[in-house]
Order: sequence, then structure tokens, then C-alpha cells
Amino acid sequence: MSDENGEGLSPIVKVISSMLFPFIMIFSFYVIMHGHLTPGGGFQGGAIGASAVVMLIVAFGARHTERRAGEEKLSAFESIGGTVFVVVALFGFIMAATFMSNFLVGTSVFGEIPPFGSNPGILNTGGILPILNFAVGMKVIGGLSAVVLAMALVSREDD
Amino acid sequence: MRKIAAIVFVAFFAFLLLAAYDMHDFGAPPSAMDDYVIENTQNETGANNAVTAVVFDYRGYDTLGEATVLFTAIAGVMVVLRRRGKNE
Amino acid sequence: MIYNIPFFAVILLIAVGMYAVIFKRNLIKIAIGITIVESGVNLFLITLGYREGGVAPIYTNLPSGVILPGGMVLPIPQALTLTSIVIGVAILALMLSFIIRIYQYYGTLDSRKVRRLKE
Amino acid sequence: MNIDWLLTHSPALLIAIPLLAAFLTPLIDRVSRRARDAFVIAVLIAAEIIMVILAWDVFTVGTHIYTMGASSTAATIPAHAAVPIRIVLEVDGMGAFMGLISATVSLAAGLYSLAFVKKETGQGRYYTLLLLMLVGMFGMEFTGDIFNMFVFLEVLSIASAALIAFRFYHGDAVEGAFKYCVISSLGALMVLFAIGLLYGQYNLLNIAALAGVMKYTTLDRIALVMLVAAFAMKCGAVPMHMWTPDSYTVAPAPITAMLVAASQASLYALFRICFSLYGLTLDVTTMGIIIISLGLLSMFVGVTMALPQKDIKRLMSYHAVSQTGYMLLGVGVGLYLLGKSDFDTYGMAAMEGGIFHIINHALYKGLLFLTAGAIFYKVKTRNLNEMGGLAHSMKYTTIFFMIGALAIAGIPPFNGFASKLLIYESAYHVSPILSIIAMLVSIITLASFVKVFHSAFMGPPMENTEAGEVPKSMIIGMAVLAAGIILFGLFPGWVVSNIVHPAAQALASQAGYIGAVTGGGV
Repeated sequence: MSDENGEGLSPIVKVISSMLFPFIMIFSFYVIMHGHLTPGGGFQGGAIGASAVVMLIVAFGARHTERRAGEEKLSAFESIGGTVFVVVALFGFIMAATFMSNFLVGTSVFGEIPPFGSNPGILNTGGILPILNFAVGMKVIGGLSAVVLAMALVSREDD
Repeated sequence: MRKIAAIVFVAFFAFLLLAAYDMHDFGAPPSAMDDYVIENTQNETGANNAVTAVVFDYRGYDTLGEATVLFTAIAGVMVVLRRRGKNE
Repeated sequence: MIYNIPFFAVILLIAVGMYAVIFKRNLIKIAIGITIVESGVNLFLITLGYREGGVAPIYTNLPSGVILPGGMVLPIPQALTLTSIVIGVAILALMLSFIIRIYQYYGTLDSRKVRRLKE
Repeated sequence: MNIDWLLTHSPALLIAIPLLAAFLTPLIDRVSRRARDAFVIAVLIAAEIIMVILAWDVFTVGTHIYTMGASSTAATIPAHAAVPIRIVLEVDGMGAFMGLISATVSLAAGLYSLAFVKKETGQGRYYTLLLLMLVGMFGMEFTGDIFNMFVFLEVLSIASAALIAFRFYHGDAVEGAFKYCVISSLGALMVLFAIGLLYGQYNLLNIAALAGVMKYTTLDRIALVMLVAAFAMKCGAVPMHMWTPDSYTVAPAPITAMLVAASQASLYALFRICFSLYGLTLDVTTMGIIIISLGLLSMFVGVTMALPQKDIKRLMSYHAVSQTGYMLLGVGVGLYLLGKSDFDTYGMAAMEGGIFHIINHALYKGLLFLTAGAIFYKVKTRNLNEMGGLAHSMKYTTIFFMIGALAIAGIPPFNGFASKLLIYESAYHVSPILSIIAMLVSIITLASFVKVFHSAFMGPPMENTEAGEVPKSMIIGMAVLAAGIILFGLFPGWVVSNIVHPAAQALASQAGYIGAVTGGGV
């Protein structure tokens, strides 16, 4: 998959993939943030984002990607996502009655209640759902790309 | 050993076929719990997408577990594929 | 029953996967077998939730004329499937990293040549 | 934050605290290793304390119900619905009992690990996974939702598999982990399929609600067979025990102790399925006989396979299989008699024996694996022929090993005796052969451990052995478990009536389990 230096594919692929990268990331962010309105959500959007990072790993080579963002950094990103999830869930105790309760419904932050039945979709709804979607999205982007990076680095160790 | 495995495999397969034969008709499931979710998604969670409402609200605790599974597997991959060179 | 053909398809998928896990000797093929079984089980969960003529359980731009709640497919099986897909990815990642290490140690993927995996 | 608040929210807190700690451990690890160690131990101690408070309340007051995300913890069924929609945690006597075991074993394993893995790389991940194993066990034991049980079963299996492979540079560690991973993911997929069968019929996922409408149709039977087969495989009962010695042997010692507790979480799930989900709709006589014969087979095959082993941890692993047989026997006798007139006279005693044996086994088998780890730490081998005379240099380890060995063989002042006696007495009423086999297995166990003691600890010291005792943290870890063994051995009456009896009662009473969800809890 790479030349003898182990530094990725041809320059055409490198340029094209670095141009595509921000667009894929924006699409991933869109899927994550509209999780409570359209098909998709944190996991799906996270997988799209992770595939963008994997594309960079394939195009530029594992070593190069590691210098930019190592496994440790990516998995710290993931840890932060997980922490946000649990902390939001724990806020359920303080703001409402139980762990994981949707305490934001009815407030001004994501708290609007949509009209019943068919509607065009209002972003400012869903309570804690968009926040949790975002946390999970961060987790999945960080986690999956860290796994692929770790596997790519280990396979390079052989030769 | 392979013969025993073959017998177990065939028995398992027959067993599953029996299960498929006995299932409810395709396309007409019982739905008491799901109907409640469909009808109350919008006013209880404020979300238009009932699947997301189930994933993050009604069964949000499962999603916490699922995120944990992913985190666990990733920590596991990091443990198994760690380099031993730099001894702490 | 003739209407249960999707369930039989599920069983067939599970059986194919089980066959790979039980009879194949290549570790990668065992991992593939587990993934196939898992797809079978996921498909099973999805088929459980299908309702004749139902639309996706999403209210955004819902077409008019859908009778609620009978006109939507069940949302809970889809959520369960989502959970189980992510779990499947997690297991696959872990299993592949084990296979990488086994390959580095023994230089083979044949379970007969790996000492403890001989049945 | 007062005690009532803590009690109300403790089931969720017990999951959330170790989970949050697991997410934070890799971040803290980047700052300082010492802070990370202190943090992990503090979390394990906090979990133990909250668990003890919760268990005490469950044993004296009653079942705790916790509805995730509802307007109040007791609102299991929403106002306009007829069935539970949200995930309900239900901590009854049995769940609290298992939670105590998990918390105690994890604390001992965590303390022991401080010194044991000091020279390894990747310690931050090691502690993360250790905490996640604890989360997985708690999750399985507290949940009242069958799909949720599957999710936490997966958390537990994946964390265990990764930790079994922790010392991947030994080669065979990864093989053991791979085998464990294949077995446990197949088992989990069978569980998921069975959940699909139940969901497809009743459109329910809550165990109590399912138990309330259970009709025991053909599909229910198929689901039962799959659930029982999967969980029996995961707890290491005999026809499917092949993974046990492979993975127990290669895991680091504290993880092996955790794996014992983890397999007991699967055993708990098996009992929960049989007693609480199916209960009296089952053909209890047949199911009882099946579980009893699984138990007898495990006891006998385990102990006979243990006798010729030369590897100390492999030998102990086969004994673990054999001891699992005692638990299956005790509870199987209880299931066999469930709903019959004899249940109150000796069926209950059999269940108490089986359940008491679970905690005893976790303590002494955990201790034995930790001593085996201590030996490995000093001698660098697990082969019994290459060690000897360790009693001269490792006094504490020798004493701990003796305590563990005497307890597992069922010698009177220790806890193994109390639970085995209960099983012997009550199984005798069903069939004398059961008791005779159980006693015979106990004698062979003693013989096997005398052999280990003789070859590892007696005789002249080996020349290649480093002199000296293992580090302090390892001794403290072992002492926690040894203290439990001695306490339980000295006061078995108190333990049975205050801890084991509520657990057995909770398991036997299906109506109580269903009523707690449909009628609101404490």
C-alpha cells in the first residue's frame, strides 16, 4: 500500500484526500447534529468522521499520521467524549430525578417541543439528545481512528 | 471431533429452523411497547426521530453500555497492540 | 408459513456463519464467520420490527396519510440493532488485533499449527 | 448529600462511578502514575463502601428499583402505558449478594495489581479495563432488563478478553484470549437471538414483565435452551469448559481472580433466567435434573482433569470448574424442588448452600490464584516440578496458600466447610448418590492440594529462586480475601441467616421479583 519509505500513496491521492477531508468532516458533523431529526446520529456520523481519518492514514501512511495525531491523542479525545456522556447522565441526578433523565426538555437549550405529527424539523429540540449524540460522535471518531492507526502501525513494525 | 461438531451443527440448524417456523407472521409484530414510543416521542423527548429517542432517551442506559463496549474494545486493542520498547 | 421467508433467510445466514466458525481452520475465516452470525442476528432483530407497509419512525417531513402508530415500523428493534452493530465492530476489532499478535508470534494463521487452538 | 439520597441512587452510582473513573484513568495516566494508582484504589474502595451500604439496605429493607431516566426512580411503568418502557434496574437480595462478591474481589485484585504489574507497560489501560470489568459485573447483576444484561455481558467479556491477552509477549496468552473471545461472542450472539425470540413474541424486554406474561410456548423453550447453553458455557460448566483452563492459566493472577468473579456473574445470569424469568412455568423437575447433572459432571470431570496437571494455575483452573459444579448442584437441587412441598424443608437449605458456595469460592479461589501469582512473581515459572522449598522464603504466601487450600477442601474452621455441609445434607434427601459424589470430589480436591503444597512449599529451597517475600501491596490484596475466608468460616451461622438467606429467598420468590417492578419498589 506504500513505497519503501512507508510514507503513503502518490501525490495525486494525497492532494485529493486532503482536499476531501474537511468536507467529509462537515458531513459527519451534519449527521451527528441532526441525529434527532433525520436518520443518523452519533454512531453513524462518528463512523463517517473516522473513515475520513482512515482515508488520511491510507493516503499519507501511518507514521505520518501518527506524527500529526498519535494514538494516545486520539484515544484521549475518545476518553473526553465518554466523560461528557457520563457527566451529562449524572446531571440527571441534580437537575431532575434520575440518572440519564432528559432534563433539558422544556428549557431554552435544545428544549423546544415540536408540533405533534409531521413537521420540517426544528434543530433546537431533543433535550440532551443532541449533546449525547455529539459526545458519542467524538468518541467514535477518536476510537475507531485510533484502532485503525494502531493496527496500521503494528503491521508496519514487521518489516 | 469433527463428527461431533457436525452433529451439533446440524442439530443447531434444525433447532433454528423450528424457531423460524414458529415465529409470528412477518410484517405483523405485537407492538404494545413500540406504539407507546411512537406516540410519545415528540412530547416526552422533543425529538422527531423515534429511533434516536429510543437510543438516547428510553434506552439511553443501553447506549451508555454500548459506548462503554466500544471504549473497552479500543482500550483492549491498545493493550494488545502496545509497543513494549519504551518500558515505563 | 410462507410469510416467514425472511426468518428462514436469517437462519440460513446464521448457519453459514456457524459453519465457518466450526469447520474453518483459518483464524481470519473464524472471525468472518462470527461477523456473519452477527449479521444474521441483526437481520433477525430488524425483521422482527417490520410492519406491513410501514415508514421509518421519523416525524421530520413525514408523508401525509400515515396512520399513527400503525403506519410506522417499530423503533425499538432498530435501536437494539444499532447497539448490537457497534458491539460487533468492537468484538471484530479486538479479535483482529489478537490475530495480528498470533501471526507475529507463530507466523501462521492456521489454527492447527497454533498450539492451544487445536480442538 | 445525605444517606437517603445515596441509597436511592446507589444502583446507578455504582455503575456510574467506576465507569467515569474508567474514562478518566487514561487521562490521569498521562499526568502521573502515582495519582492514577491512588485514584483507581480510591474508586474501588468507594465502590466497595457504597455496595456494602446498598447490600445492607437490600437485606434488611427490601428490593431496590431504579428506573433510568424516568420522573422518579419508582416510576417503572409510565402513566399512559401498560408495560415498562424504560430500562429498570432491580437490585434484589441475589443481585446485592453478587455485587458484594464483585466489589470485594475487584478491590483485592486492584490492590494486588499495584505491585504485580509495576514492571509492565500499558498500566493505564490495564486499570481502565479492570474498572470496566467491575462495571460489567455490576451491570449484569443489577439490571432488570434482558437486553441490558446482554450489553453488560459484552462489556465484561471484551474487558476480560483484552486483559487475558495483557502479557501478549508470552504467545499463549493471545491464544487463550482469542479462544475466550470466540466462545464468548458466540455465546453472546446466542443470548441476543434468544432475546429476539422473546421480544418478537411479547414485545417486552423487562425481565419481570416478561416473567409475568410467560406462556412457555415452543419459542420460549428454544429461547430457554439458548440462554442456558450460552450462560453455562460462559460460567465454565463441563461440556463447554474447554476455554476455562486455557484462559485462566495465561491471564495475570489478579485478572484470573477477577475472571472467577466474572464467570460467577454468568452463573448469576443463568440462575436469574431459570428462577426469575421462567420460574414455575418451567418444567422444574427436568430443568432441575439438567442443572444437577451439569453440576455433577463439572465436579467430577474438573477434579479428575486437575489431578495430573503440572502447571499450578492450570491445576487451579480445573478445580475452579469442579467447584462451579457444587454451586450448580446446590441451586439445581433447589430448582428441582421449587414449588414442591419439600422446598421449605430442605430445598431452601440446598439453595443457601449453593449460593453460599458462590461467595466462598470467589474468596478462596481468588486467594489461591493470587498466591499462584505471587509464586510466579518470584520463581518466574508455573511448573510445579521447578519449584520447591518456598515456605522458607515466602512465609505470608505459604500461610495464605494453606488457608485457601484448606478452605477449598472443606476443612472445618474455614468457610468451604460450611457451604459444602449445607449442600451434602440437603442433596442427600434427593439422592444419597449426589452427596457421596460431592464428598468424594472434596477428598480428591484435598489430595490434589496436598500435592501442590508439598511440591511448591516443602523440601529444600531451589537454588534459582530469589529470596524474600513479595511486595506489600500484594500481601494486602491477599489478606483482604483471607480475612473474608476466616470471618465467614468463624461465623457461618450469622452469614447464612443475614446474607445468604435473603439472597436465596429473592431467587426463589418469582412473585416478589415481578411485584417489585409492577407494584413499585422501595
